[in-house]
Amino acid sequence: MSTQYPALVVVVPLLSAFLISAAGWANKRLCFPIAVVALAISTYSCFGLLVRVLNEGVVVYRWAGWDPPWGIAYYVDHLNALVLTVVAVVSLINLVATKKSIDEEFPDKLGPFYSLYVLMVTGCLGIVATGDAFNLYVLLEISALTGYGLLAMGSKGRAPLSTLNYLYMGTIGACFYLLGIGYLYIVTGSLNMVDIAGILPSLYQSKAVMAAFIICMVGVWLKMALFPLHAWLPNAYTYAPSAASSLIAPLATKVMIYVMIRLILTVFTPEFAFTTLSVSNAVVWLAVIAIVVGAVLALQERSLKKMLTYVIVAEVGYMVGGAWLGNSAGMTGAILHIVNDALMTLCVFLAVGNIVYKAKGHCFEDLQGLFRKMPFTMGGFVIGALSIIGVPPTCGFFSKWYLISGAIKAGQYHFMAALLFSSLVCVVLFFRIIEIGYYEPFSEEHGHGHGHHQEPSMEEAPLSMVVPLLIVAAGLVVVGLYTGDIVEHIIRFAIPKGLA
Amino acid sequence: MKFLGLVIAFITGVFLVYAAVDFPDWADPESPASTHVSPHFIEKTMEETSVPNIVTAVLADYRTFDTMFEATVIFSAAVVCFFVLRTFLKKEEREERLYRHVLTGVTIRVKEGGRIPPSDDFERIDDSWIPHDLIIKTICRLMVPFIQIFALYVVAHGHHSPGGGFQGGVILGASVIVLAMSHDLRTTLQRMREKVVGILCAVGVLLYAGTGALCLLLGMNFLDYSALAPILGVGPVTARSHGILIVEIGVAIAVMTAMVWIYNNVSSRGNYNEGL
Amino acid sequence: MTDFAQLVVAKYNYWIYITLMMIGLYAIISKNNLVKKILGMNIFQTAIILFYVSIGAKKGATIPILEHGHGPAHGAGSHVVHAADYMNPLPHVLMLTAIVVGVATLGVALALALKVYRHYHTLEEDEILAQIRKK
Amino acid sequence: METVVSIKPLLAVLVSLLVTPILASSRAPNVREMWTFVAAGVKFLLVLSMLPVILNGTQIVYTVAEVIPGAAIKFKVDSFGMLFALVSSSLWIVTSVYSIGYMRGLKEHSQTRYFCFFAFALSATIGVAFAGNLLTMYLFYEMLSLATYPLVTHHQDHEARSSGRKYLLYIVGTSIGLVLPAMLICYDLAGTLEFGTQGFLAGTGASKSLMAVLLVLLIFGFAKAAIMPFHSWLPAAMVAPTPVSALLHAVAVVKVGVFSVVRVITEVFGTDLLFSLNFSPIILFFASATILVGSLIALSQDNLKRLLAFSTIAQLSYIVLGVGLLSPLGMTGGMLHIAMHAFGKITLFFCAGAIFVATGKKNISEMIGIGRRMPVTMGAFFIASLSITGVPPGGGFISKWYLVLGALQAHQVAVLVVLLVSSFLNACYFLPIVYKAFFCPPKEVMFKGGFQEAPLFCVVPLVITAVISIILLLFPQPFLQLATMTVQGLM
Repeated sequence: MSTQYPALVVVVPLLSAFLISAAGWANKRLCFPIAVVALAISTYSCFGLLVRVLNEGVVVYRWAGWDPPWGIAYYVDHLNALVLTVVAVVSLINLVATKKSIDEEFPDKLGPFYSLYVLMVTGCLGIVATGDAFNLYVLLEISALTGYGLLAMGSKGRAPLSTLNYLYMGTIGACFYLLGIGYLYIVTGSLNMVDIAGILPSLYQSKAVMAAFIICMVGVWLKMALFPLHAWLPNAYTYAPSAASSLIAPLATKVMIYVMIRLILTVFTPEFAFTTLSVSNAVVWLAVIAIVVGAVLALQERSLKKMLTYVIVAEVGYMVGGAWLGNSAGMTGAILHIVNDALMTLCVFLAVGNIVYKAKGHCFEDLQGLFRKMPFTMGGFVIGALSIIGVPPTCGFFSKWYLISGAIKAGQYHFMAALLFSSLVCVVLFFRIIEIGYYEPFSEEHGHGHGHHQEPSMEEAPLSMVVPLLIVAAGLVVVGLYTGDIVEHIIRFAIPKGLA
Repeated sequence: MKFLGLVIAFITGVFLVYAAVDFPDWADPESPASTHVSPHFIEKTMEETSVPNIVTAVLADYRTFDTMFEATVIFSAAVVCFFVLRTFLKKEEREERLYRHVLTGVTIRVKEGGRIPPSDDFERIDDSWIPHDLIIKTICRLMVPFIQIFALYVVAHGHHSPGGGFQGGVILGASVIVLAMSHDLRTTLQRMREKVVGILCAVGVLLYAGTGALCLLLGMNFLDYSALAPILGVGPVTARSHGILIVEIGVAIAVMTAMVWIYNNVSSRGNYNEGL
Repeated sequence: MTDFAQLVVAKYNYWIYITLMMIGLYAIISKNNLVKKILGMNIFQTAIILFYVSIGAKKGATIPILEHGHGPAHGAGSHVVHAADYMNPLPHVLMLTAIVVGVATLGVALALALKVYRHYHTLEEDEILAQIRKK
Repeated sequence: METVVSIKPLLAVLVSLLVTPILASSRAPNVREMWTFVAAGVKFLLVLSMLPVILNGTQIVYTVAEVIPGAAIKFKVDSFGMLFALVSSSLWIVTSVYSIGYMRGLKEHSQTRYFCFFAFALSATIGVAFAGNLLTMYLFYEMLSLATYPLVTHHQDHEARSSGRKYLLYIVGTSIGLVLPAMLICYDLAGTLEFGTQGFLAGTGASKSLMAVLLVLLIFGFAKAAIMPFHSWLPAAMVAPTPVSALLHAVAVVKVGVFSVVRVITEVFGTDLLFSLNFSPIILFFASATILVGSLIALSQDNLKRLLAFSTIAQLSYIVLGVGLLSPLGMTGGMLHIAMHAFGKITLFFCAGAIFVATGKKNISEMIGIGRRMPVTMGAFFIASLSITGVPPGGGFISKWYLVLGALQAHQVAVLVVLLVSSFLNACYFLPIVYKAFFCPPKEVMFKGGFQEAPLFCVVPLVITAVISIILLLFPQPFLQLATMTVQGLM
């Protein structure tokens, strides 16, 4: 069976999506178990695949039995396998963690919800696994379309509106990518990434290739919400249902960053991206601006969820900048940050989900006294926050470490300054939240001398929501401690030797 | 905003024109696109899949993995429309309703909590109800079977002529939508219930993906139809051809129902009354 | 000058698609009405579809359906097929997918626009924003 | 140097973490406090059990995870780390006793949280003491900052909120803004962050100006050392309950800062490197300025805890000053001062707390004649203030003696003057308090009622620490031995 892992990763959730949709008409209670089983199998296959890749190197899977470049093939290498695993794990945990809130929010639409959920995951997994440039586009659209559906079901009015804006931007982004692939196709005649990479070196001076690269990048940046193309993201995520935002916020942008790195590393080769085209500096500057603007805009927000969405905008800047530093430390940082950022975004968004579930709001005023009411949720939130700030031993510190050391090696001190600046702003951002949650709404006569006042009782979210959150929070620390192994055994192989 | 749009569109245009200079001329037989991968398809399709329509062969065999997701895209679009728009009115029974006596054309209003008239002669209508035009109604009803037969032809003949599951499915869907437009949504829903549409849509794509999974269970790669040879009792190459037909049928079902499903939800804004 | 004219004529397909695309892009950014934006988006997608399909064209070639393939009597491989005789099938296949994606996106976009309309009773973006600000 | 691999350092760090869940779940105060004692005791014993090995001149190392090449999360127990660990783990036991008396005496709220984060903070302190490289030290340093935030803001009122903000701004702001980039540049230069007696920056060939920048970044970055101008968090943090101020802001937190600075001077740069670059005056200048200014401000304080805070700021810089002298005797004195000051200052804080518990007084002007009511407390206060001033029978005499010798050894007359002037200032702000307490007639009515001490739980610990302060003068082992061993290793 192990030769079929690449197929199982994508196919099992896909099949389950149809089953869920059909089952939704018969018995709604069947939907959740099917989804869990499917994603669990997919996650298991991802781990199996990762182990295989670690032992054997690149795993090639030929769909329908055709050889590339005629058929579609998956090339699963260290980079894919790592991101695949993260995607699968994140989606599985989120599925379990948000069951209660889904049950509450969509009691009569469970079938379509889980179906879309699983399809969204399938799309992300497929994007990460595929070795065919056009196949990537189709999967991009699957994950996007299902994402629109999930996001639009949040608050009435605002959610559909912001999702519609997301749809415009997302479609333009995907179309740009498609156009770029068309340019590549017109000059190489191939759609297979490895095949294209083999043909391209003789064409590096062609304007068409340059245009293809830039168009693809712009498309991908649009979809990952890199400043100044980020305008769609904050509203779309803020007004979405918690279950959807805690799935899409960790995955969507990170998967697009994977696509960018894949294009740079495999399709166009780093040599072309960083040397032939002299745009690295400009992109790093763009990333710097993205980080600073994201951080500053986050400071203005009075809603926890919206604040976090601006943090995502800043985090996108981290990864884009890291990848474009053009050295292996920066690239390592960017790849590591894909993993870490997915986990820590999941962590904070799950916490927000729990808060919304109990406190019925995500504005700052709703957070007062939460440490007393929901200590475990807030504990998880704090760990996620520390990771975003970059406090060791949480994983966020280590990816930041690689990013900064990449910046130092590349001499891009402004990028280092931006990272430090955003860390400091994150301290302010998160401690503001923690402060609000820590101090009670009633403040007078507090403290000593009144030890026996009635302490408000705990109103923690259900166990099925809290336990996954705490698992993710613990995961942040564990991943942090295993950073060395991840870099040494996985990421090192994902980076081409040529990169200094 | 207008100015910004102009500037962006203009910059993009100039950039694209600049890059297009390096492209091969239109219809140049020597262009890379025509010389690298595609000749293999043109020259080998017949012997590898025994399907003369190369587009079908590439669509449903060489790049069948893409096509499966293509069907999935349409499926997910349908589900999204349903998910976003559909409103289940639990309180419907307590609202005011209008009924029309078909034979006499008398309209009665049933107030809150009132009983539905027991006779079959009454049909439920909305307050924006307009009488159907008899000519349109009749002609459309007459056309529907022909449209559907043609659609089946398109599906089945996809191996040899332009056509296939998507095209046939769309035509099939159109036949139902024609009915819905010439009559009203309630009439169509009586013939094709929401539940049936929903389940068929999933079943259609499931047929596609399930075929692939069957190949996988038979020991070959996913969607490698030659694995079906022992079951179908034909050689591996012919099995590919048959496999293509199976998935095309699945696509046709999925596309038809997806079209109908999207129409149902969008035209009635999700409350499944008369529709347009 | 003739070189330039030749260049323009020989690559006319690209100019058409670029023009269409600019129109679509402009509409998406500048239009105030949400449905007009959706239309712009569709024009944008169509431009790209046109571009792809034009890649597949080949002078002196016919549609990619093998002429001698009809009927089982001929069987596989009985005629030698020359690649130059048939158009490139791949772009057509790809665009079949892209068209379906376009339709799907359109459906979803309309559904969302409907939902927006149901809540705000208008599709003009500035009016909607004014309503939001008022709250 | 000989090394032994052992998991003990990790256990010593984690042992207080392990009781954290039990603390959190326990609703019965007695069980909760018993667990605190168990944790404190086990931790002390673990530290103590490593002492003989260290005294033999062996190092204990343990690598937890190789997170970044050349910068693992790694523990290394050497003589200097041992000195600090011994001080802080032994004082935790005493403070636990005191905490019980204080917190129960005042019927404080959220005592479970309090004990929980207290244990957490101690973990981090031991972690810093045993850190084997700059990364690990940074890790536990940050952990300590965060763990102490709920302690500092324990009262959860407006004052606590603004102080907490200031605390975090200074501590976390500097560690991220200054230490992190400096650490990364160091890593970029040296490819490693391992502490070594020669300093890992030696031999990297970086320019003098870059080195100077790094030194400044690192010394100010560890803002817990409260070197001016990064000192004002410390008086602000005095809003915390007194046991917190006592252990954390006289011993754990500030000493962690100073400890880190000393580590930076000795094992990141290395004495030879600093000597050859002639950076000693930079350190001496900032340290001397802090000593004098801190002492002068202390003179003008009326709030006892604030006075102690400024005194602490000044005393911390003694340690930096001693090490910054780069002479063997000066360094010995500086290191020894960690221990001596800890026992002295904790006694003073305990006294301040005991006075507050018993009478509710915070200001010195209200304590006239208090010696009649609380003679034991004020007696201990007297001994401790002698120790801080550097007069026998206080143990502080020894460390100051070494500092003076070190200044002479390094031919730094200016430093000598600073030391003497500041000792005089110390006496100026401490002795009047004692004098007024015992020899002035009480103004307050409540002091006339005769002998009435704070609860036993409060008084016993402060007597113990005061006695230890005296004992240390006579038997300064093992601290003196550890300090001299460290200096021998460095020179």
